[in-house]
Amino acid sequence: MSAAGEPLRLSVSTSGDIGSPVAEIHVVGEFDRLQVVRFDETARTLPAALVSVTVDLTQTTIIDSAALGSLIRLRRTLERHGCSLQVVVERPFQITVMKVGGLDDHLNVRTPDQR
Amino acid sequence: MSAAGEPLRLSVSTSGDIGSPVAEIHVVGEFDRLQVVRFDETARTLPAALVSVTVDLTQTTIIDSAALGSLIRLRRTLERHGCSLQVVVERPFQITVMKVGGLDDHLNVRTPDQR
Amino acid sequence: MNETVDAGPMASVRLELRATAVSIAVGRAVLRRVVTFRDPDAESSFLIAFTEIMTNAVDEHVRLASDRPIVVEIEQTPHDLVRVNDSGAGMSDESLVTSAPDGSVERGRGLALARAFVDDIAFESSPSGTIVSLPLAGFGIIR
Amino acid sequence: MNETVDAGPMASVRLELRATAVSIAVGRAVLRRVVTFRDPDAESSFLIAFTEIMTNAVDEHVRLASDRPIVVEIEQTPHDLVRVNDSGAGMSDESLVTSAPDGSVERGRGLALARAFVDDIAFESSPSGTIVSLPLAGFGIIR
Ligand SMILES: Nc1ncnc2c1ncn2[C@@H]1O[C@H](COP(=O)(O)OP(=O)(O)O)[C@@H](O)[C@H]1O
Ligand SMILES: Nc1ncnc2c1ncn2[C@@H]1O[C@H](COP(=O)(O)OP(=O)(O)O)[C@@H](O)[C@H]1O
Repeated sequence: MSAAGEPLRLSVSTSGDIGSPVAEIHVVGEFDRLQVVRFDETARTLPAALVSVTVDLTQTTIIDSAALGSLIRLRRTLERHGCSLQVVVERPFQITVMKVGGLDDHLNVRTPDQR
Repeated sequence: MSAAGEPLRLSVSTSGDIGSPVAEIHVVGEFDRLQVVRFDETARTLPAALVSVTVDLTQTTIIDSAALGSLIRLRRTLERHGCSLQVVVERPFQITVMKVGGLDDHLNVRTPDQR
Repeated sequence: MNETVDAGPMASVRLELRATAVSIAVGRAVLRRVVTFRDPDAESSFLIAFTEIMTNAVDEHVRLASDRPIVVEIEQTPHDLVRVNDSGAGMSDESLVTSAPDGSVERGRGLALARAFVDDIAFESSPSGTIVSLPLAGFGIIR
Repeated sequence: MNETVDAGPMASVRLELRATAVSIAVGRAVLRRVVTFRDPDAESSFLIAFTEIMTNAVDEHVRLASDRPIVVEIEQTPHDLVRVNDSGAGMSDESLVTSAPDGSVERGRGLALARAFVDDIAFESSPSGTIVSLPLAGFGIIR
């Protein structure tokens, strides 16, 4: 796959105490409707025992409204298991997307220095 | 510049004895007509005292006929200074371009294991 | 001075795309190649607005099962701009003014995002389709 | 069975491009997005053939100072192929058969490269323009 395709890259890492595991999903590239399916699938593979999930969007180049919908679905699923979600953004456009989307509070949005 | 632009990247390094310096031009990405101007400019900055120049094309994704024209011009210029040229290719399409272009001998084409 | 009946000044690029999600990524790939953006943030901001407008055009064609193409024009005259033309049924006045929902609602943020990023976005909508203009001023220039 | 006069089956993507070097890179960017290539070597091989054909179309439009667009169509029916249409004066029979020069001649390798990479390349040339078809079979498929 060439660089021009700039596909979404997703990586999931888990850490934390045995009793309170946490996971981080790292999203790189274009997080848009075309890629939302893969994000949703990845989110479904998260272990149910997690106490906290962080989605790191600092290396995305696109975050569209379909991606926001996907994050809202993730928060809903995690909530059912008593797991918290936080979303990390850094670049100005990423901060704008969360603010305009009205999701700063709902998705617990942070910048890297606030983590 | 985004990854999708996939611009040509050029780097020039010189080495060798004081009396017989050699240079290597490393070309990465799309070596096409749009980029030939930059290659020609870079070639013009080569010191006149060189005894040998190697153009490493192993990391190109495109080599078109305009790029071949540029390499032929480079060889002509170097020849005037008594400097030899060799061109290194590796991937099948790169080998095909040189063969079909009829340039294996003229540009002293090598694969990395033959250097 | 010969007035021509057709076309007018030629677009730098004119794209006819099917109503699929891949087409949106194709549009972005072309814009990245044709436009020199001021900086990466300007690039992402403009391309998100473009993505939302394309998404709405695709949705509208899918809703109507239209097999007509969505037309994207990248134009240099008189100002650099990108125009997205669909053959849908047009936008309601309501959809033109509604702002983004908050909290847990999954949809309805597209136009709010497009507007937030591209101030001077302009909509021309009729029952035979919608034309959305996204001026490039402040974001970049067409090569 | 309603025969339509215009268009025929819609191209996956139809591009109208100005006769500039940037347009060639735009075409490649679109192909990379629309086609899933078998492997990186198939991708480079096909895109070099495409590049040479586009370069010739651009040269021909520049030679004639034509302001008409070069049209690139990426089509799925009946076989996946890419078609480049120019509005030039057509190719001479001679240019269709000449092989690549060797040694120190700077130009004249374009068609030889295109042919070497895409065996089944087809040319339709008339005094009102040239259509070159590049079948994708063996290289990749349209998404
Ligand atoms: N090009 C269009 N043609 C017709 N209707 C449109 C178009 N663009 C937007 N709309 C209408 O405006 C509504 C709001 O769009 P948007 O803010 O992008 O949110 P969403 O697409 O998630 O519903 C759409 O649901 C649709 O009804
Ligand atoms: N689309 C075209 N329209 C008109 N003439 C063409 C076209 N494509 C190729 N030719 C002719 O064929 C010749 C050989 O083309 P090519 O092998 O690509 O080498 P080059 O472009 O370097 O001369 C061109 O110089 C031109 O005269």
